[in-house]
Amino acid sequence: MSGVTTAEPVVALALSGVRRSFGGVRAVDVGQMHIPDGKLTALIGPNGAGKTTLFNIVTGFERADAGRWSFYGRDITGMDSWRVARAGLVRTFQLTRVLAEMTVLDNLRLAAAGQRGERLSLALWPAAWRKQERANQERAEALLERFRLADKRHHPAAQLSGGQRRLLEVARALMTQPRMLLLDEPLAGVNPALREDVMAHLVALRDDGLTILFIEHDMDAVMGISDHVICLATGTPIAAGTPAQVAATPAVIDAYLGVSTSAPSGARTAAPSGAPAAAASRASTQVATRPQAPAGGPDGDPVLSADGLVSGYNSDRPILQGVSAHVGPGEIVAIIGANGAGKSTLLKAVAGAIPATAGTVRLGQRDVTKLAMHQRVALGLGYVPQSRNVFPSLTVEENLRMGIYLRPREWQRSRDRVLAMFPALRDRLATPAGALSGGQRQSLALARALMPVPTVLLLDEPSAGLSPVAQEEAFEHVCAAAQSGVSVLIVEQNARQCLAISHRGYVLEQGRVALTGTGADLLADPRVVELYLGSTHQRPPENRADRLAPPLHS
Amino acid sequence: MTNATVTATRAALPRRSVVVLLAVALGAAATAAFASPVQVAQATLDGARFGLVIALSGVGLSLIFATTGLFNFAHGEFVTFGAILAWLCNVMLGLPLTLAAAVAVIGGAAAGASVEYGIWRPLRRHGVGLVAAIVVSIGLAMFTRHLFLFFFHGQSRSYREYTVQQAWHLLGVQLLPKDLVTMLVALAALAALGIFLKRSRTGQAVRATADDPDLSQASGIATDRVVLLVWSLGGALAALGGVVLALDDQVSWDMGFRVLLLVIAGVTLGGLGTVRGAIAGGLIIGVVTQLSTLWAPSELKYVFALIALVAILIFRPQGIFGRAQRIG
Amino acid sequence: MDLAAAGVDALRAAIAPATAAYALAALGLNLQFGYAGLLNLGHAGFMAVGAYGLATTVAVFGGGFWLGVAVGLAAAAAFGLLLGMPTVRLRADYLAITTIAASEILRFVLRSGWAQPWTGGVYGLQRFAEEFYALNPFATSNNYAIGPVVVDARTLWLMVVGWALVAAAAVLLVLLLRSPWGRVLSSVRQDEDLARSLGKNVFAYKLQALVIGGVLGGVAGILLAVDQQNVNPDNYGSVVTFFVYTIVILGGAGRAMAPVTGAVVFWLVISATDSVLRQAVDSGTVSWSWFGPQQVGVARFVLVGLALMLIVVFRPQGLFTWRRRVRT
Amino acid sequence: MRTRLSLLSAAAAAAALTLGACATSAPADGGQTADGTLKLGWLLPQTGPIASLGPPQIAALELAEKDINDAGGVLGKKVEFVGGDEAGDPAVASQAVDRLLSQGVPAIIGAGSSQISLSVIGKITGANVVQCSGMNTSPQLTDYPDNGYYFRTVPSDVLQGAVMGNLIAQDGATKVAILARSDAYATGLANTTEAKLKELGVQVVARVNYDPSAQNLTAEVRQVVDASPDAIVMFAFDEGAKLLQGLIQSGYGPDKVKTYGTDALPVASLPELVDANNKAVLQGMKLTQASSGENSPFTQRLLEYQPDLSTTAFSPYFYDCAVIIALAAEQAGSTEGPKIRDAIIGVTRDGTECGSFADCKKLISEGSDIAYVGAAGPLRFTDAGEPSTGLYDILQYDANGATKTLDTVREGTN
Repeated sequence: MSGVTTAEPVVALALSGVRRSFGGVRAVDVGQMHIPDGKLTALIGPNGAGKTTLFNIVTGFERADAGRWSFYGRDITGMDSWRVARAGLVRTFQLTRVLAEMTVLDNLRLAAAGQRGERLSLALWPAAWRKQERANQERAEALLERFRLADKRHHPAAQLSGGQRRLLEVARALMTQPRMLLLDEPLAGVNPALREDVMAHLVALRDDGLTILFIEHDMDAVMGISDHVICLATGTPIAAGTPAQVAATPAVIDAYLGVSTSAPSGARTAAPSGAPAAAASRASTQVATRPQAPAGGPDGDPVLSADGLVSGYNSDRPILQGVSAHVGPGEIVAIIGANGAGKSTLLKAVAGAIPATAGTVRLGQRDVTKLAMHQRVALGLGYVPQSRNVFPSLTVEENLRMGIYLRPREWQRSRDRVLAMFPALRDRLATPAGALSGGQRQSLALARALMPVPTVLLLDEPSAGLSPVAQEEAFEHVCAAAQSGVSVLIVEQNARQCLAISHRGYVLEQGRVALTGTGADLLADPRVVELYLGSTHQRPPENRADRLAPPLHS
Repeated sequence: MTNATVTATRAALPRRSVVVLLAVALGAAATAAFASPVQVAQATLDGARFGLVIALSGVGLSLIFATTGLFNFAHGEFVTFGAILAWLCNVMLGLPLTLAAAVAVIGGAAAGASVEYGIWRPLRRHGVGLVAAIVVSIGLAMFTRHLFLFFFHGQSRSYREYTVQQAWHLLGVQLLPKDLVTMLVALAALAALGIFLKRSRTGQAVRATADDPDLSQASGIATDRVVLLVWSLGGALAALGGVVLALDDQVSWDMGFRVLLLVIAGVTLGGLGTVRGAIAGGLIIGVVTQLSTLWAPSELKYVFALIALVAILIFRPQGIFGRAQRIG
Repeated sequence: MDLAAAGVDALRAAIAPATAAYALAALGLNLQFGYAGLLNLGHAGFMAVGAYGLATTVAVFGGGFWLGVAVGLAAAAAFGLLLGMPTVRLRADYLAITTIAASEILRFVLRSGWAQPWTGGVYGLQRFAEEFYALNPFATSNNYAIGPVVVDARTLWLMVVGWALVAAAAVLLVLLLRSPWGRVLSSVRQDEDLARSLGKNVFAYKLQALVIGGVLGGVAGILLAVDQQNVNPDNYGSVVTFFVYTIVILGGAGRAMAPVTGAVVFWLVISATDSVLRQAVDSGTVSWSWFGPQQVGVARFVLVGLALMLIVVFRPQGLFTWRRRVRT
Repeated sequence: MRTRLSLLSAAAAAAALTLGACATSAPADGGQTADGTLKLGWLLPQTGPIASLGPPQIAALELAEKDINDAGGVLGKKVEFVGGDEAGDPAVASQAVDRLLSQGVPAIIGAGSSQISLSVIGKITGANVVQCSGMNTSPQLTDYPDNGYYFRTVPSDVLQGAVMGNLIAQDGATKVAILARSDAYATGLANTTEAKLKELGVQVVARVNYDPSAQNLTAEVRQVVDASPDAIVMFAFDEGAKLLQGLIQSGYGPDKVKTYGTDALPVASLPELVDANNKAVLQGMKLTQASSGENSPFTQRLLEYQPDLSTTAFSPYFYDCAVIIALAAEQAGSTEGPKIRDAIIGVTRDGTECGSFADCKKLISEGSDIAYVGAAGPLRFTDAGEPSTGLYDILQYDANGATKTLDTVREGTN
């Protein structure tokens, strides 16, 4: 990919030849990239384009296979993350990280740079640091005011809402008085009201002379506030320039808006303003056949239904607040909504990966709310989680074998059937799944779930992190599955494509069903267009404790 | 990280086994400077036997860790339990040792299953963290060990059979029939386990659970049952390990506690969660221990095994055959 | 049977110098494990290093007591650095294994024949604290009553010093943990990457915590050594570490003063179980053929192990902690 | 703030100790029981690494209690014993000692291991209480400043080492291998034996110290075998069976080379431990065992008293501890620690020899000076409070796995 240079005289961050790949997957491959000083630069691109990996590499949280990068002319290649931060290049994380056990105020006070009291030698001499501490406290208070967190200052950070956590994170980053901020999806999970705030803050900070690079999927935000946009696809910058320029670049539209897919025949696609318009128009030109609704059709007795489902990761802050939805036989039903609306959580609750604190889940007529996930699977439910959806150390064949675990006798037949659907897997049968490329992984994940021919299949973002081609493939597989009589409940960040192939859809907002309708209607609904622009994929918050602790199989 | 390391590991596997063998051979060669080849060969043989016993006793610990993340400091008590049970059957009830061993293995399986069912499953439901769980296992070890002392008393005892045997000699190296049997049994059991994990559907389910419990559930695997199976397997193998360990080294109330550190060292060094690792680690520990006595005071023989452990962990935290995967 | 006497025994145990020493050790471990999240299973090693620093300096090289103490503390700090440099980066359970191995290596070396000139080998070293007891302000001709507990002047003197040290250490730790330094440390435990992203040198903080905790362990070792006027390698086996962990967990890991309460309770329980059982046997309250005076010692540890398990199961956040903590 | 609270309480505790600790009327007197009955404490290994040695020692004390009380007790009152577990852990042990002291015992018998004794001797003797061990052989204890309160009935290594050395030399061994458990008991014994052998011009071809906590001892056996000795002496506890099995299987069994051991081995059950199917397995192996002199062999009596004992190691020495303390109390007409201390040495030397508590008590009542010759033969305490002489039976295993006494030798000053 040819270097993308900017006209800016001063370069804040310069990368050259930075490469990093995971097993079969090339995550980052940046020839040349320059982030201009004092500007608000947006880094966009589909999921898995390597945006976050790039952040990790630059800030020293991940090693690069090759390449060098410098910060205001100072070579910081391979520098320890904490040194990078001290050099003034401070990042935030995609999954908000707050120190739950600390108060909001302490979260900020911690962040202040160059604290003498943090030196062991001085820690026991309050006299040596009390003044500085007081100064920091004032700055912290000011920031809290600015980010409307002042009233929460003495609450443990654990009590903050998702949006407030975002704010806290930005505030905390500012507390370090950085020269440049790297914000990883600062708007993800922030409700519309706060969104405006955050964006305003970013602009204000830029005006104060701070350099900001932020990853964002919310095109409105990107278009609205950024001075400079860089688009990444499969780890490589494919466009850079003003928002308008980038939005108009066909490559970007293809890669990011992922239009090149089968759209429903005669789907009336609205034409939103700006880049999506281009996307939309291109989309509508493409004509493909929507999966035939099989006998019984969407109006038959639901094969899967959830009523007033309340669930989440900790009971005091449920993410789903009473969601009701159902899937008819042979239906493809889409769940769309903004980041943090609870899409993946809904699937998890339905699958039984997380317990429901209230409401019921039914498979057919059977109430399965109390059953463990493997029991629901035995009753014909199939579930493909979003990330970590294959067994990395098992071979492809073994992965498939696990798919039909409950009915070993059907192994041969299902194997042949599925391999017919996914011929690409046939010659990788002996490879450990961990070595597959992203696309192959997704196919394998789908294949594994289709081994037993489930009555209903729950798909969590089958196209996440896939190249346009692979995305297309994924969606074709989903349609194929549906044609083979499997009902599908699908969560997608790529709402357009998703709705295009769905019979019906639900739009989630703040853990509730905001609106519902047929795929076509929703696709036409301006509110959906708004949402779909804002949609990104999100992962459940996982903390180190969980990963250390023995897995809970209950 | 995952994919990267996994593939790296895969690619390197054959090479790695070679490296291990080379290292062992090298150690032996180096020692030859201090001792006659016969001594070295003899020490290596003895070390191999002890190492295989360690591997046999430890592989369960390693699998339990891989599937549940728990480091079971009470694993040594399974070893003691097996030996004592066999002793009771052999000496008190007068069963032939082979039969007694069988009983011990069944008993070990039962013991393993019951601690999982009675203690660890409830604790997991409870959401008890790794460290708290380790402390529980320490408590369990103290409890069981002293129960043994209470009923079995402090003296060490021998079985009724195979206590003293005529050794075979070949080129000055001597080998006892029972030691040969021990090695064969250990190898057979470990190989069987390896094949079970690789080939059988249930075995694959075990590996799947170790890989990703949630996804396993999503595939219809009752992970609770898998973990139960792993515990009973671990208990059974450890019990068998105890039986063969006592063949040469007598039955005593704290025999498991005494070998625990070496067992942990072995499986960790080899890489937790892999049979291959347990064997390699056990062999290294066993052989290093024995070889060191040829040129260092034997009261220090374990020091060298432990140094090997520390060294390897520092340079390769996930062990020789381990995957970096679980690191988090 | 005389429960009052048992109560007095328990009380005496609760305030004994040894208890103070264990409280100190636990304070150190709590800093490492409760606050920095370092699963150090080699704490006995730190205690040994401290004790031998003193003993060797005085008994072998004829240095003064206070010089010995200084050497002991320095040695503990050095051991911490040596151990921490390579291992602090390791994952919790690997760190645990490396540290336990290190402390066992230390023990083997201390008791080995060739270290005998400096460590006294298996005989250990004795009577290196005369200088300390010479400072005893209490009249040695008398016994002293603390409540119902009667102790001699020697013990009283050590008690005062011991508990004063505990109080001092506790105060320092609380101040330290409330300082910005402590804030960083707690952020490190909660989320290393976040701390890094804010420019905190995680490695340095972990190392500092390990060393400070280790030095406290050294102080504890010195106090024990002074109490016993004797050091012996086998007094620093892994069981000691397990005891200290029990104490930390009892009190509730990650709370500044927990170790103190934990230590008191632990030794109270150890002592109470013993005296009650013996009372029961002697007074014939319990008179089964299979349970006589000979079994009491064993039965006691069975109960202790059981208690340890039950506490973690039913009060995972510590005996006296009611606030729910997020523990890893 | 809870931390501050508990902080205060800690500080308070420390303060309370200093202030609150008021001098009691009772001066330190090595306490005694109200009614003048002799109440003896013991501190023995019930748990920990040498737990296997606890039972015979405790049994020996029970037997002593029986014998003493059958003879009418001490000063007309029955003797009582209270126990404590040394647990191989000084902290636990000293706790037990505190408990015993608080019950006003004038004497404590124990501890088993020198390591523990050295950890509690200050506490015990500091309280003017007599301490007597039948197993501590550590040289450190000889010159320990115990105000004469520490005694041991087991002769110093020098004596038994000499006996062992002579025995081996007399049997005409030329190349001796020594296997020694590396702990305070065996190391000293091995050293003195080695020295004696060298002195007698016998070559020591291998000296192997093994880690007592090691489960597997094949390497140690190999080292001995590699030295191809014509005599092997082992200073071991019950792991000796393990070593013997290894030696026999390597062709170095008692049938091939001269093999020696001490009564720290589980003498009676050793053949069965080594090979249950061959009683003759140890035929020819020689042991040095504490001799009961003219008395009926103590170990036999002990096994009659408690048949299920699998070893009798050190039991006679502990028995003697109990008896001499009782006699000293009888002699001194008091159950106070200091008085007992002053009397003990006297009852073991320069006087009419008597072989049992009953006899000695009679002699004392007749007002004659006595010299107790106990389960472990004459003690003849030196002023340091340890036997100046050791009387040893030389045992040898026969084809039936039984031992017969070949000879009885006395070592040390007469």
